[in-house]
Amino acid sequence: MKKFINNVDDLLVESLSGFAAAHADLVELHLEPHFITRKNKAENKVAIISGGGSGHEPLHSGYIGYGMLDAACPGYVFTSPSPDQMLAAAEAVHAGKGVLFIVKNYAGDVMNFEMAAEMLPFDNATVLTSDDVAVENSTYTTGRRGVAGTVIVEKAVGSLAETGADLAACKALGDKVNSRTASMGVALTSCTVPAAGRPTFDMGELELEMGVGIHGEPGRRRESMRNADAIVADLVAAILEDLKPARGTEVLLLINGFAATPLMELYLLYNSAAKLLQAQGLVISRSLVGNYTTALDMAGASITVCLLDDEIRQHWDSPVHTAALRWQR
Amino acid sequence: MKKFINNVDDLLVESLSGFAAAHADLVELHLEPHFITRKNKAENKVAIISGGGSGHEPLHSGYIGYGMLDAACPGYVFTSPSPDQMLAAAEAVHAGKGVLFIVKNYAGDVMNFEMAAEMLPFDNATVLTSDDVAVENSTYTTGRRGVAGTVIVEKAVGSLAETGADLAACKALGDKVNSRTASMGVALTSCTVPAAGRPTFDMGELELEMGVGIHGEPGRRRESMRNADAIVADLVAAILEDLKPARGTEVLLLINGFAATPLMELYLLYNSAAKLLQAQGLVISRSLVGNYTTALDMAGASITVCLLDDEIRQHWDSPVHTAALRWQR
Amino acid sequence: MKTLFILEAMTTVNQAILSSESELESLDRAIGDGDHFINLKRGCAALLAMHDELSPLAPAEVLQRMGMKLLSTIGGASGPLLATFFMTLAKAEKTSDVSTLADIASAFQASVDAVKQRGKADRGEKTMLDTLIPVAETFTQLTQQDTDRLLLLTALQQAAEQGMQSTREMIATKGRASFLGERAIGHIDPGARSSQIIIHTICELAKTKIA
Amino acid sequence: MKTLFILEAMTTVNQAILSSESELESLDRAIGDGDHFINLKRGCAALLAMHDELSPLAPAEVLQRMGMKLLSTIGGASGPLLATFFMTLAKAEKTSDVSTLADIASAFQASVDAVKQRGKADRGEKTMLDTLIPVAETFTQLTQQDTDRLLLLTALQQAAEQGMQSTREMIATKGRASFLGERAIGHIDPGARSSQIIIHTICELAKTKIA
Ligand SMILES: Nc1ncnc2c1ncn2[C@@H]1O[C@H](COP(=O)(O)OP(=O)(O)O)[C@@H](O)[C@H]1O
Ligand SMILES: Nc1ncnc2c1ncn2[C@@H]1O[C@H](COP(=O)(O)OP(=O)(O)O)[C@@H](O)[C@H]1O
Ligand SMILES: [Mg+2]
Ligand SMILES: [Mg+2]
Ligand SMILES: [Mg+2]
Ligand SMILES: [Mg+2]
Repeated sequence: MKKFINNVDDLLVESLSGFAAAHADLVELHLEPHFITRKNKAENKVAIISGGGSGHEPLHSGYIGYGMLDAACPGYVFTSPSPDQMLAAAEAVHAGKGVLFIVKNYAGDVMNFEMAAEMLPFDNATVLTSDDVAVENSTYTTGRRGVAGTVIVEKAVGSLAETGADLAACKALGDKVNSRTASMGVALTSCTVPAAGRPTFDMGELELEMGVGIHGEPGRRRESMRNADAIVADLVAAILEDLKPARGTEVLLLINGFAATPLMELYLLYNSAAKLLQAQGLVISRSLVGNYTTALDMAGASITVCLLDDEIRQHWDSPVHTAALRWQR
Repeated sequence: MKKFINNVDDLLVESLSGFAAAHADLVELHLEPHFITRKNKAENKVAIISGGGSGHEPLHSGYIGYGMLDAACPGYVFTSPSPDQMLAAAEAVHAGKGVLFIVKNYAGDVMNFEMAAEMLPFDNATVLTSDDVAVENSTYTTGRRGVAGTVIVEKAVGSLAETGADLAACKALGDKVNSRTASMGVALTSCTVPAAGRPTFDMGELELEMGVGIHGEPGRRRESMRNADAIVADLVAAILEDLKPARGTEVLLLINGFAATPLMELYLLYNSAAKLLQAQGLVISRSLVGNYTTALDMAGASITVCLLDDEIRQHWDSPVHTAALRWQR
Repeated sequence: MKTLFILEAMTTVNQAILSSESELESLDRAIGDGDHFINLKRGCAALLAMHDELSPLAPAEVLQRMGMKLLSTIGGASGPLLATFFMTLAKAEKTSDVSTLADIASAFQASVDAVKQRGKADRGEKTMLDTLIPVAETFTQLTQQDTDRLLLLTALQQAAEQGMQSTREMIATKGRASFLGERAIGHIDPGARSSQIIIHTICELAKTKIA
Repeated sequence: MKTLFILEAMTTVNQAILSSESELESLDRAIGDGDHFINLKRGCAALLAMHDELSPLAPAEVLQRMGMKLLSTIGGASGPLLATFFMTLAKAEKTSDVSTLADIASAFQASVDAVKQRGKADRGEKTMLDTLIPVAETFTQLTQQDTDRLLLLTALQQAAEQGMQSTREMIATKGRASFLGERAIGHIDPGARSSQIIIHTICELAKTKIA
């Protein structure tokens, strides 16, 4: 394992410190418990708080700021944060209209946020994101994982909250975006959890993992390496099978890198995916390409499609000013 | 080599097509010869054109748009573009005030841009970027390489051009920023040129290449892997030895990823570098952290310091709207 | 339960967990995300650091503080579950005097029930509950039958071992491994294994106190 | 020079370059960026595709179009340099009748001089010029002495070989390898090697025409 670290135990705090210093105009770092807040406390709005294990940067801290999150609670690498973090963050950013937690659907995150929610002295609600269609959503499972679609949920909900909408409305929009969003990923290499010091899974030089999770969880199947168009065709097919969009539907297409895949390849994937969506009669009216929900140092990428409507498009387009997403401001 | 490609020969055009499609609001792609232009042709300003071998994305295409470049000429992977591309791009974007080429200092880029400049029927000038202090700038060499500092040059010059400044002023600002900017990089892995199919250099599991170039050119020395603070100390020392800034100088600190290094590690590097600069009495007033000048799929990073003055700071802060850098718009 | 025993158990369990590093790590790498050992290690270290603070306190307070500490240091899925376990034990200690073996068995059962609730999970879902539930059942049964202490402790260890082993052939329907479907078969659940290690270690310690 | 011979040389050189793939690639990987072979291959392929378009044309026009094509297809450092070489040859063909060996030698010398100018480089800087300059000198000398054709061609091949080999011990002061300082020592320059291959191949072809 070769990484830019000093020692594994200090990695998280040193990285958070660097983040906070580089974006001192936007965010403030609090330690023990660890959480990051928006610099200028917003008034009279629902406080939007997310969090989860670290290693997915810029998720979530990179989305703190005007039009998106009020706070984020980073856990250790791939480990859900603990309730004391959420409680302290909520205490710091609540602004009289309650707290909305945006939580990726993993047992650990769900339970920790749930315990925080139970202890919280403010009105609160939770949006669980579950866009990963690699997981067959049969009744006996925990349900699907939340992956890169979470960014779209956070953007939309953050935008609505900025208008002064109430907690119920924010929760409703979050649930709606989540239900209209589907993702699936593929890994070309494993990631390496710093504390573990070696790759989470073994992968042959000519293999890929179809449907991989953002923690390096095995996916639907291990396959032989194929060309990009063939890989994209499978991902898009799984996504469309889930969303079943009508021809003419307007969509947002997000090509998300897991960290180690060059932009050049991500744009090639975009090219390939866009053609397939257009062939299905879909209209790609918004796009995002880059590393937005990563998996430590994994080479790989995911495709996310979100079915837009006027409301979601408007909240996607609205001004945002965070470390990782910024426009109109 | 595992990459998301269909076949090596189509990689560039497919990737450019994806880029152009994903940013159809910003750019337009032209093929044979290949170049990319800003969507809405600017009027009455110096046309700013850059270009170079591909594999450094988002450099340069990602910087096309308001406040930065008017066009970019992408060569094949790590291969300078050819003069016909520059001629066609200049023809497309010139707007009556001449053309400024921003060229990274490599023999190939210099000669191809030079031949284009000789053939060009418009007023033109060239800014050569040469910020890489890994190269000892002795008189008998080609001079230093242009690396991530190029982004700062492009941002500043693009901003000035937007004000209607003339060619000489744009060239002068570009040269000034370049002279006040120094960078040095380190590789943890080699990159793999797609057409070559295997790593450009061999690197042991516990080695690093100090002073590596963005094409995987060997650097100052091969070393044993060390902790991040020690690596950063060497990079910062080389940069400061070159710039020799007075205490109290205001600087921009850019931590640039070569593609495969996670944001989490880049922020850790930022943390480490910022402390060292502050210990030298420097004031870090602007920051940028991310993959801005990459080296295909290399794991590694570079540090860039630019000595700000009022003029450069103002042109850094001014509105910009490109695929990869965007603020205030 | 005595504070002294709890603290001694804490130290021994820490050692047992530390010496299972590679096994726990590879179990969670196989069907999870590889951090289960690190999570436990962090939790144990935080508990150990509290040793002097805890030693003068009553058992209920000790267990409550341990639970809160685990809640704020482990994170992940195992954090809230183990914390819930300790905090429920603490509640039992607080409300009634947990002194007989039967008292301990019923406090244990209540704690396992709380974990079931928190995790919305039950036996057969390939989690730590596959270790904990059979242990709780055996505990209750054998204390009702007034079994010899040594036999009881050995029976608890066996129940934990069997429960843990039973996860090997299961499909997971809770936790991270549930995303794997059939591919989880053949691997023991990391949480089931760590719970079994903890129970085994505490029983061994208890055996040395029988004399 | 005859168009027929130029086109034949083009085909043979293409084959020679293709069969040096791994060598050229590893030379440029060692002290450059690994793309020299690919660049040449792309240029050669573009030339071959022009074969039918070129065959009816006069040599000057053929060389000029080849130069322009190389300029727009090779890119990198070698693109403008090789293009400059061809375009200068074309100029010589155009301005005077290049028929005697001495004519060819002086056109060759002019082309090498143009490359020196374009690259702001000279002998001893570890570039293709270390192959080209000695060849030009030998060419001029031996044609002045009216040497036997076969001996001349062999001497050119030797000059190219020696020039190419001489780059091995040089520090580079031009091109990408100049960034390496001492570390470039021990490696032959890729451009010097490819130029040598081209010259060697053309001389071999010319030998078959002597009969
Ligand atoms: N809903 C649940 N109920 C009971 N136990 C669970 C549940 N979800 C997960 N677990 C247990 O937690 C263990 C994983 O813990 P850990 O690796 O520390 O957290 P994470 O899965 O968040 O990385 C699993 O092996 C399983 O035994
Ligand atoms: N200034 C120069 N003058 C002459 N030849 C040069 C010069 N710079 C580079 N070269 C030649 O070009 C070769 C490299 O070509 P190539 O790999 O195709 O381009 P690049 O270096 O841009 O990747 C070098 O090996 C060297 O022989
Ligand atoms: Mg985890
Ligand atoms: Mg090159
Ligand atoms: Mg785990
Ligand atoms: Mg090269």
